[in-house]
Amino acid sequence: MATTEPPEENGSVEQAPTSAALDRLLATMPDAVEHSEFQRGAPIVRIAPARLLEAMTFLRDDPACRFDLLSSLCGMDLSLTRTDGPRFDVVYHLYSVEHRHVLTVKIAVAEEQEAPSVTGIWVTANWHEREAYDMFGIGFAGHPDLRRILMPDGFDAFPLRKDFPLEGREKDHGCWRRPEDDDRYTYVAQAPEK
Amino acid sequence: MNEQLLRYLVIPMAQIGAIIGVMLLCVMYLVLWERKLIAFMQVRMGPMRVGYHGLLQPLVPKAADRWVHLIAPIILMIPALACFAVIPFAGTTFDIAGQTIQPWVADLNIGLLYFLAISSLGVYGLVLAGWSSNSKYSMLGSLRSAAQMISYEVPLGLSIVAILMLSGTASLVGIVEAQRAAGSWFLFNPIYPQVIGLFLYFIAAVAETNRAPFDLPEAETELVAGFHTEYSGMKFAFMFLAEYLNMILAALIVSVLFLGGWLPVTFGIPGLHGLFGNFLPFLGAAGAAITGFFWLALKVFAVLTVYLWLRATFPRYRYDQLMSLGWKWLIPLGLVHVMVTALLMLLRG
Amino acid sequence: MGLSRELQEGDHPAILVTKYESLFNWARKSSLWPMTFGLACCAIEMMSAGASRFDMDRFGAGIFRATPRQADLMIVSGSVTEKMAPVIRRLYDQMPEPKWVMSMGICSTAGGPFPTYSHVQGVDRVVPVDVYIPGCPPRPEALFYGLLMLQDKIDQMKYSK
Amino acid sequence: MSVVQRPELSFWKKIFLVELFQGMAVTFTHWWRKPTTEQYPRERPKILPRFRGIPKLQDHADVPGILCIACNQCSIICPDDCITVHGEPRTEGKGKQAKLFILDYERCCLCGLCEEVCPTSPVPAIFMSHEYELARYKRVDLMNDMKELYDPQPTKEYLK
Amino acid sequence: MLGTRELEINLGPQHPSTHGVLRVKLKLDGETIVESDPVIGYLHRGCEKLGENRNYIQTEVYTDRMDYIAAINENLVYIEAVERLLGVEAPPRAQYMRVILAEFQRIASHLVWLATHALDIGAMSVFLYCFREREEILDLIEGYCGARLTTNAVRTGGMRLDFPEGWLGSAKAFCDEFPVRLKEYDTLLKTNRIWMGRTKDIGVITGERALAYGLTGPCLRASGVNYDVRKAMPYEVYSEIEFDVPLGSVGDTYDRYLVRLEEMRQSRLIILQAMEKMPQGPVMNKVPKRIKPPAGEVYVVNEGPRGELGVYLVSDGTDTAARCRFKSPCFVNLQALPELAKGHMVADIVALIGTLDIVLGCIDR
Repeated sequence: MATTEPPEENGSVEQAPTSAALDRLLATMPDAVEHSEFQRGAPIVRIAPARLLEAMTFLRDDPACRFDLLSSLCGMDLSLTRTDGPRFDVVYHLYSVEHRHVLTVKIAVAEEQEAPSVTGIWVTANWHEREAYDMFGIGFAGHPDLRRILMPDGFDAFPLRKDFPLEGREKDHGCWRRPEDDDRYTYVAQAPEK
Repeated sequence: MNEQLLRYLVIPMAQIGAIIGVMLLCVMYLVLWERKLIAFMQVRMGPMRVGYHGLLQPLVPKAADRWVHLIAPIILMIPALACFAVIPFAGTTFDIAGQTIQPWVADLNIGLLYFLAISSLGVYGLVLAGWSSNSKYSMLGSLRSAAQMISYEVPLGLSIVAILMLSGTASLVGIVEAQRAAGSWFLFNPIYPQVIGLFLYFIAAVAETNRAPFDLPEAETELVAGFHTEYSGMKFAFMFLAEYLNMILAALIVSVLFLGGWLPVTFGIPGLHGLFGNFLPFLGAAGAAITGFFWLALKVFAVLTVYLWLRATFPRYRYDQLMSLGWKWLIPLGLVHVMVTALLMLLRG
Repeated sequence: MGLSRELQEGDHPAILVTKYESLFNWARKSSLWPMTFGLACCAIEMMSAGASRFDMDRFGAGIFRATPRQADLMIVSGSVTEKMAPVIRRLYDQMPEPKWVMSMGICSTAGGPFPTYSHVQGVDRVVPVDVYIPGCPPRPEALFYGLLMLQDKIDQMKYSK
Repeated sequence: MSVVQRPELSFWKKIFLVELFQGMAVTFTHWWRKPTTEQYPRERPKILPRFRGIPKLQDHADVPGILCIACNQCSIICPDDCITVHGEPRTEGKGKQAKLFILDYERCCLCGLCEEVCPTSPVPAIFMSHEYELARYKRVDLMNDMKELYDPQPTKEYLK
Repeated sequence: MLGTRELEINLGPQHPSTHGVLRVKLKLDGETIVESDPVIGYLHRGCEKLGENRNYIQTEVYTDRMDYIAAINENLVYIEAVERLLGVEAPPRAQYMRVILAEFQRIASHLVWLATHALDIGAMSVFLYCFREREEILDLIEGYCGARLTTNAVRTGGMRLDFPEGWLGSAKAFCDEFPVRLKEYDTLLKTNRIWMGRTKDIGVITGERALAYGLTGPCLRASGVNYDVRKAMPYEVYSEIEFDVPLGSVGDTYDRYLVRLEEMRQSRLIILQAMEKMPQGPVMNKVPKRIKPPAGEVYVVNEGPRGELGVYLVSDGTDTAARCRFKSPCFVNLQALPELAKGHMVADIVALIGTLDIVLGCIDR
């Protein structure tokens, strides 16, 4: 159900922010929107994962929205804060060159679930989704080429999850030195003795 | 017997030895000059710390490695050296200890053809090097190089045809003598100044020696180092030497064919015509030979400087652009040039 | 210059060997050919060091070779990641003997500000390093200082084979 | 907003290679220009006053004893965790002073945050010096304790 | 018996023209590129994970090292995100200072791009001339903040320090000298037939396709799409400064070259205007010593030299971000490489990698 919260007290904007695109989305497909709010003046909308592709196509093609640039797509691990709900969020930052407005779209994805891929709507989502998969292990249904992008192919964990240590595990750090590497040249610190 | 041994074995051997020695030294200092000159053009200093202003820099050898797949660099190196046999370094013979010394190893009457034939052999070295390295970069580099060298032989030959027509001989000594007889360098030939010929030859020679802006085979930013990507140590040194020897050779041929070889720089200017023919008159013929060598060296130096200057200035052609330049522009231009030369010779000569 | 210093100390017993060694060492140190091996931020400083203002060519180390087979100095300039480390090892193995390694910047020296899962905590886990240059990134002068130290080291090198 | 012009070569310029010769003229004029090279190590580079070299410790004449009060601010702010400070009661006056101060140059990224947070007056106890010549043959040599952080590093000077 | 086979070749990760540790898998038919697949991650250092483990002050240090050619722009966008989370603003003088420094950094970054791009195509002198000019800018940046590359110059709530004495004078002197140098580059490259032959009609991408690929910055504008964050969503004091956004018409490598050169000229004009308009006053506003923004999230974009730099910060009320996402323009721009390269020759791929102006630190983070 669509609910619009008032802007937060400590936001940097004085009057209530508005977003034509958000209003248009709420008017057209109110059942797809789970939640919407303004944070620091920027509209944020949470969409039901099942309706994501429909909503995104609408946002891109509707003349009042025309979000033709997917500025960023990223995953987010909420395992520490949202203990009862799905573990991940996928966050989409949209921008419209024509109308110069922005919109943040979010969907919630559980650990074993797959998010719908938006590569069919914006080509640029390809690598972003690969990165989200690489870093969080979020699967994307319908992605043409979902494999690791930043980490090596054989890596077996998802480093940006909150339970992965910053330093990595013991086995993540290899050693390539060979015994014959050492002392190949005798290095004399002082001038040669007479 | 002894006399013949001296004349046909010892003297040529000494000459060859001298040429190889001098040329290798030249290569070393050419590399230094390249680094220095380009540095100056790029407002920096270049090698400074080995000897006075870096003059000892080129003496520093590179470490040697095992001698496997050795043959390719040798095939590159030998033609480059062999071509020097026909180059006349000065005009007059002179005597040392009763023996008449010629300032060239051999004055073949087909000297120019010999040069063309031998220098094309080098391409086998490149292909072998690229193929034997078993690396894709090397392969691409050597294929490029082979195609490029074969394409540019044609304009090279065409620009030489005009010279052959003007001089009536294929002997390099004969060509310089013809310039002396004509009273000016072929570049400023009264019948038909060979400016286009020089231009053609120069471009083709730059391409033949794989120098910038035609240095595709070893285009560093694309193919790592081209056909010698997989070479190191002594073998790499051979390839490196061969490349620079070829540069010097091309500059020598330019000087001989177009710039009057050992003739003084002032040759052909009315009033200064006979000046500077011999700096060291007290040495007689030997003095004239040394003077001739000096002038030749000066011309070669100037031509090489232009080479390096090009390298410092221009971007690199792409492979297909290079080919289309060769086939679509230089070869037609060369043909027209030959015809115009023939026509003018017919009309004026 | 190592050579002249050796010549001044003329009363060395194994004079022939010493001269031979010092000549080779002098030759090697004066003509270090580094490999173009930019990894991260320090690579930009290394490029600056090769450019007009600092001009690494002055040290005879200006010819950056693109292929490891023609280089004898590897300047590991910048972050070495676990994904990159095997590549570095292979390139090092491809370099001809004698070869030297300089670790430029704290990222390659010890992992620097990145104590993370994907970062190698010191390139000496991968290849033997001759000179460490800290700094983030080191100024080109600091790189030259390291280069001079490496030249010193080569100067005093003895042949074990 | 404006659309950039795409120049085309005119016919005569094409034939006579005008732009190539212009380009060669540019490199030729540079040939005679004074090189901009700084001849390190013969010439020392001009170090700007705000240059952030390696961090060091200092004392001040107005403050008796060790200036550092072992407040640990620098080791907290340091993004690389390269500073370790242990304190002891001050020998003169009250408060604390540093007993042990270890700075690991092999991790220090010269960000300057430690100097910014240092609360001592009139000068910060830890400051970014103007030294940059700090290459070592061994990693161990890059760990510095308090004594080495005060004294100038025993670096070899190359002057020629 | 005889057959043709596609040649597979690996460009990099150690390759002189990949500007770092990029690897491109190429499938060649002769010298024509059939398929290309960039492999990245060789410089993945875990900056985003560090952003979630270090506090807001420390994370700025890491932003220096991501886009290491344009550190100030990267600093700026991060600090703006923190400021917006915190609800503070920099004083006017600091905002002008940020604009001046960011534009200097943009010029320096474009100079590095021009230098490496020209070197890839073989013009060696341009590389060294560009680096000479860049040294002058680096001297200015070093004179302000003390480091050449990793600046760490911007602070939450303003700038750390004011410009030192005489700084504005030398900045002015550089701006006066700069057009002459740009003219030299034009002589060497702009009308050079080899340069035109190597760049014209190479890697053409239409505006529509560029937007779908998410290209930003000069790569997008060369395709004729007018999107510059400085104009579209003005931050700092860009709304008070007059400047022009150059656009291309064809969208090839040559257009991207022209657009970037024109941007350098515009940046110079911005610097001159900002120096004129800059008011006196404090450079730092009062901010708490420990930065603990209230819970919430913010996505801030800036116009970096390579395109739209973005930072997505989620705060959970502590002094460490819950999510710190850096959106890098190079990452997105590089994605278009396979489309740009298709059907061109292998020599063009270096020109294309050059024209996208990638920084591997920014891509892999």
